[in-house]
Amino acid sequence: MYKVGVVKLTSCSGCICEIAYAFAFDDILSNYNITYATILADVEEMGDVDVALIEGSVSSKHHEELVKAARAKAKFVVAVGTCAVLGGIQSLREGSDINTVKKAVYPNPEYIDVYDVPKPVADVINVDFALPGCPINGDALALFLRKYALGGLPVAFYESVCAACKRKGLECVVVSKGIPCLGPVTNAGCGALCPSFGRGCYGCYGLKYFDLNKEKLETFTNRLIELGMGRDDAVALLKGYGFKSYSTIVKGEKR
Amino acid sequence: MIENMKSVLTRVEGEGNIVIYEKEGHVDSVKYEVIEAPRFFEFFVRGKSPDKVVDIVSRICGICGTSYNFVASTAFERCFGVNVDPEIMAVKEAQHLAERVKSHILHVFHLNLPDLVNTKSVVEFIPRNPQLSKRALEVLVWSRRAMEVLGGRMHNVVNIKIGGVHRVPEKSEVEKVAKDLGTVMKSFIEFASFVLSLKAPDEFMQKTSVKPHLVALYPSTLEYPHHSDKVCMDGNVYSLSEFYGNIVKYLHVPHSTAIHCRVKGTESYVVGPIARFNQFYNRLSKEVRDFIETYGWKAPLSNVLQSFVARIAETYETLLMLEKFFDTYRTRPAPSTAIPEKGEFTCEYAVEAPRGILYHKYVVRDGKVVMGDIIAPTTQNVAAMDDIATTVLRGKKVDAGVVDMARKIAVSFDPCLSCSVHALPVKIIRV
Amino acid sequence: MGVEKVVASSSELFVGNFRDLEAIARLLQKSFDGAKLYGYKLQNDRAVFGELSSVSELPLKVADVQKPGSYRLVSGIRFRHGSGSPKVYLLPPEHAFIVVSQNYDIAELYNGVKEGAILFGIKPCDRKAIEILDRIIYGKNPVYTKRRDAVKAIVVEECLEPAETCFCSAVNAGPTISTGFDVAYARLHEDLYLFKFGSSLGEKILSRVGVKKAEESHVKEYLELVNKATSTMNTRVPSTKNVQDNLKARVNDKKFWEEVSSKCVGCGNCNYVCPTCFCIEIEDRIEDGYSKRVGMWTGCRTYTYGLVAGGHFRRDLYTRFRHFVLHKFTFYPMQVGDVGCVGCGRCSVWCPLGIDLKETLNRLTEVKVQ
Amino acid sequence: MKEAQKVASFEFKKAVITNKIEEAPGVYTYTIKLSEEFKALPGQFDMLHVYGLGEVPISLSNIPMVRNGFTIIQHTVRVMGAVTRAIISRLTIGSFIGIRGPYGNGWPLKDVEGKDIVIVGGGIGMAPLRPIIKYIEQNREKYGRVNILFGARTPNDLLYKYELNSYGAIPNTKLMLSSDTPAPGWPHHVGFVTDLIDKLDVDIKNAVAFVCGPEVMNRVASRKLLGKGFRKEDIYVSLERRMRCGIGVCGTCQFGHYFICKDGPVFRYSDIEEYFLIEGM
Ligand SMILES: Cc1cc2nc3c(=O)[nH]c(=O)nc-3n(C[C@H](O)[C@H](O)[C@H](O)COP(=O)(O)OP(=O)(O)OC[C@H]3O[C@@H](n4cnc5c(N)ncnc54)[C@H](O)[C@@H]3O)c2cc1C
Ligand code: SF4
Ligand code: SF4
Ligand code: SF4
Repeated sequence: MYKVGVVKLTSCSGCICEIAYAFAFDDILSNYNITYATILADVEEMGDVDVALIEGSVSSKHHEELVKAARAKAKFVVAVGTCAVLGGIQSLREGSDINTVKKAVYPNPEYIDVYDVPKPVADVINVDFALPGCPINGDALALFLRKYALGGLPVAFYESVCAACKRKGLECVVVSKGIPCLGPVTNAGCGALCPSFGRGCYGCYGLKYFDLNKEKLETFTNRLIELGMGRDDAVALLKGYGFKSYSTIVKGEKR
Repeated sequence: MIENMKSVLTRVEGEGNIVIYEKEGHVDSVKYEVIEAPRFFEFFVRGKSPDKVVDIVSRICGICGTSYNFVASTAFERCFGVNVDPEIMAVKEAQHLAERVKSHILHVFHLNLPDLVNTKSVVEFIPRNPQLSKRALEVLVWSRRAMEVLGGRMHNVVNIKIGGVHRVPEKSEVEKVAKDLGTVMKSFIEFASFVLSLKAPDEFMQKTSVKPHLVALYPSTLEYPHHSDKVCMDGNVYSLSEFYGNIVKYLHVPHSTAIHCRVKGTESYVVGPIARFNQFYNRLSKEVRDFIETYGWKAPLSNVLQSFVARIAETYETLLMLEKFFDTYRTRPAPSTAIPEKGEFTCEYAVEAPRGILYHKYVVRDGKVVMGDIIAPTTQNVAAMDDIATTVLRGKKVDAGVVDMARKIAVSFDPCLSCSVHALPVKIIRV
Repeated sequence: MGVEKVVASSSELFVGNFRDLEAIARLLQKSFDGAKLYGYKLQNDRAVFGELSSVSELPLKVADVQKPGSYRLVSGIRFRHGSGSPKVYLLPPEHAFIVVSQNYDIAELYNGVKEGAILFGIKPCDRKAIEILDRIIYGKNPVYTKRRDAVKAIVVEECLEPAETCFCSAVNAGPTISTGFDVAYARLHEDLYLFKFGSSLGEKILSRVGVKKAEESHVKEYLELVNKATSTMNTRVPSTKNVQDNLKARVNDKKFWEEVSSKCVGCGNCNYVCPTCFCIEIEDRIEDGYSKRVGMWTGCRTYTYGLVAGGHFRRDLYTRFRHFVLHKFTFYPMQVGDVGCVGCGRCSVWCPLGIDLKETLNRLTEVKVQ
Repeated sequence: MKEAQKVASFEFKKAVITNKIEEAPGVYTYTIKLSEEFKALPGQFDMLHVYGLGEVPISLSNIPMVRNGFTIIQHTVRVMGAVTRAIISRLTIGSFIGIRGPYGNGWPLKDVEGKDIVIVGGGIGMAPLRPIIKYIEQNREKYGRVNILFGARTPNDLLYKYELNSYGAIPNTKLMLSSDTPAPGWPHHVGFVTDLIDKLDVDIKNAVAFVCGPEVMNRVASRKLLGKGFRKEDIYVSLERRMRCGIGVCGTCQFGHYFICKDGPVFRYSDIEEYFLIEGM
């Protein structure tokens, strides 16, 4: 039996539900035991675990401590979901003054204590495996758990949403309909959901940070504009769910 | 404390604490602290085009994200004057209904059941009653498949847009889940029978009469509340803008990143299953009522710890609604919708999310959202949670039983999976 | 495997109409025990490659308008191809090789398809692509091999008016066909078909259908169209020799490759749609206590290509972009004795960024080597 | 075209692990028992299959031996990722493993009889070179002088430490070791293994070199050997690229027009120089 801890940071909890779904399979229940998950069990502190699933982005000192403690207690740490892997949708606030942001939402901004920009988990601790997705695909998590239980890991494929789109026999919505789509620059993993509903991908698995640089992002932005988007909308769409990768690419920091 | 805020925005879910204020060893008051870091959706919907906002807001809540894109898209449709074909609307509604099934089952099975059967978690319960667990998980997995077929995935569906849906799935795709509905219904009944035969631990509640207002959407048809532009509080009907603009006042309290809502700034109110169930019991199908009544339950439920009964009834009703939807299902081309590039629009609408009324209001100017106001169910319930817990527990000796009850009250509200937190860490503060 | 090598090919043309096409399909299916037809068809208003319930499913009333990065269907009679190709049948996007039990016993091995297949209405470039795939993976990839063996007959539609992005004639892959088929046809007008045979089977079928010899005016019109198509397409790209010489000369011209690949984001669409790209990734999926090994399309322009544990041999996109061009024009000839590009233009049309292979080839030969 | 003669396939043989020894941190040598005949040349590799996880190309690190009707083969595996992780952490004596092979061409030992031999290996690259040493040991008279140059990041990362000395004891054989980093009590060279090429003790005109290591090492070694006067035709390098099938199906191991799995992994330097010098080939 592997012990699993689920740590929740800033997120919508969609990934937590996908985790709950992955734990609906017999073979997973027979190999894993969730010993810590504030949503699922009355346990207030995480003990030693084999696998820590960390969901959400790091938004405060408190989170930072949680994450470090998890690292210390877990043999294997998985960043689960686009929030944990890349910062997630809440990073859309990056670039705006945090006080302006607070004031826009709260009458008493001084009550609110958060980082200017949320951090991906890997900015705070070493992460052993990353599963992006907003939310992650519970089946992909199940696959990971099955392979981990065998001592291995899923083979990592670094590809665009287009790979799944073509393998599903879908027709490219950009080429055949002129619909703006982030598929070409977005991490695969969703199984090309949006194109299969005839719409453009909006990038919820995060930008393909490993393959892009500033110039390429710029050409891609121009392509979106060519397809009828305003520049602001195009940039906002690209920032969307993987802002962390967007900003590092734009700043040319790392690849 | 600031009262009577205009344009106040809210957020919900996430991490929370129970804070028990203690006076000489006895409970003085109880507060639920939402400490989840805010994400500022109301800030970054600004400047975005309405169609993008529909996708963005679904990330406010992972459990009921479909409620968010449902209500946002419908709000925009109404103010832009987009006519949505009823059959297309039905596909959009069905995604939301499937989500309700998922959310209720998750709550009743994963969160509430452990309280009813006195285990620490569902993880402990599963080996104890694997057969029944299987039934619950079957319903959950089916709801996932239904959401996948209709909306792409179990969370943050991708098939809702202004004007309806992006694609109406093929009949053959829908058939794949529709054909299993019968079996799932059986699994559900088996699970529900078990749950309904359990007794809610209500010894505290019976002795006190805590009467927050009950608020649910007022359905325009004779159906059970689903989505609407009218609100019904204790039998009185208000327009959304009247209710959320004038009747409710918003308070930003130091112990919470969520805003509190109170009627006239003082009285708390409850939204969600129990508010719907108690006010609109007669609109449930007879089949559902008969089933509930076999186990000795009926409206009005006397306290919030019994809200699981309402959830079970609603799940049943929702499965029946989906059955009707599948029976007449046919595919058709999805319409394309143009968003007006010029002009100013105020858009508002509300839907009954699993946890209660979800109200959205946007101002759109020249094709861009300039203001977004989102009032989520939990935001509306936290004041009632504080009040109920305080009234029920005040004067009691602070011990494990008190803490446990405070926890149970929170759980029964299901203030959104992540902050309902079966294990809200407890802080005891001496006053 | 379909189509005998020794061909009773004829340059003789016969004339007929759609009913004759139907008869050809019927007779072929009868000769092969009800083999299934595979070809292009419209499904929800889009062109796909798949099983045809009958030849009337062929996209006879549409034409495609193809441009780099854009594809539309309009009414007309000149349908060329969609993003799919016979590769979709022969090397399905996901194909299982083997199923293994936890005990390392082989529970299932890919054993081929039951029914025979007739490729119907595929294009000369498609046929050429199959020939290239045959040479590179036939006898190696068991799935391809067995599916290829199931192909009993090949009916080709020649292209009388190429799309804007086509250049098959420049790489010897069209617009007409002279070997490797049973029956070929060209649509001179909406319901005026010219037929020819490419094998004794084809000859037999045509004689049973009873098509008449084409009239001289038909032949003249046909040849005019073919010549026009050929000469237009030939000017679109440099000669293969020229391309190859320049590839050799500037294989190390990093600046050039960075420039031509500057828009490429490595999405791999070009690979997936290319009828001769055969590269696959392999994944072991655990299902019901068994492990299933599945091959899935991948391509050299995706990041994973060149990735190894602890490093990456082609991290820079330009190196992967370059590999595609080199493979098609330099390496394929060394591997299989023929250029690996059949000039169908799919890679350019289905590139969401509209990166045009023709342009790359032209720049390759026009811009001076640094 | 005829119906496929013999279709290559993903069918594998089921083998049992009979021994597992730790060579260095994260590196283990597995001895595997097969009930069938299994012949392989030094330098060839197998695809090792782990249930549910996949396959990895791993060189044979010894010449197959026949014992009591079983074939005994050895593989030295370094933990890297998805599959090797499971091999190292899960497979022990008595475990099953799937094996397909042998694949690839191997070192051309028959063609170079009578010549002096230089062996240059770094890190896990020592594994495919070990069978050469074993082969020469068994056929000592067929070859001239032998120089073995092995290196690793630290002395502890060297493989086959328990038998390295015996290599030096083979007649007319010189063993030279190196460590990238200094370590207490390390009597040998500190620096890159390729530095040792300066100390070669062979007749360069009549010698061949077998090189296997990380790509950088391969490049430096080749360059230095050429500088020493080796002909391009006399240098052999074993290469690696992503490899998913081992039988020319997946295409991902292409290196120029070569498929490393079928045309390699061992290449004559003269045949690959053109590609070898191009970045990102
Ligand atoms: C001809 C040849 C002989 C080899 N011999 C040995 C040996 O004797 N001992 C040893 O420890 N290692 C050897 N390797 C390297 C070994 O194959 C890789 O370390 C291993 O494939 C990593 O697999 P993984 O699944 O653990 O890693 P991941 O990074 O998860 O790789 C996923 C998949 O990619 C492929 N892959 C990744 N890295 C490589 C690589 N370097 N080479 C080829 N395919 C790769 C494999 O198919 C692998 O399953 C050899 C490689 C080649 C090409
Ligand atoms: S390289 Fe492009 S033009 Fe050539 S065959 Fe492939 S897809 Fe067609
Ligand atoms: S062009 Fe690339 S993907 Fe296509 S076959 Fe060649 S190497 Fe494979
Ligand atoms: S389709 Fe275009 S952008 Fe995508 S990999 Fe190919 S050339 Fe690059």
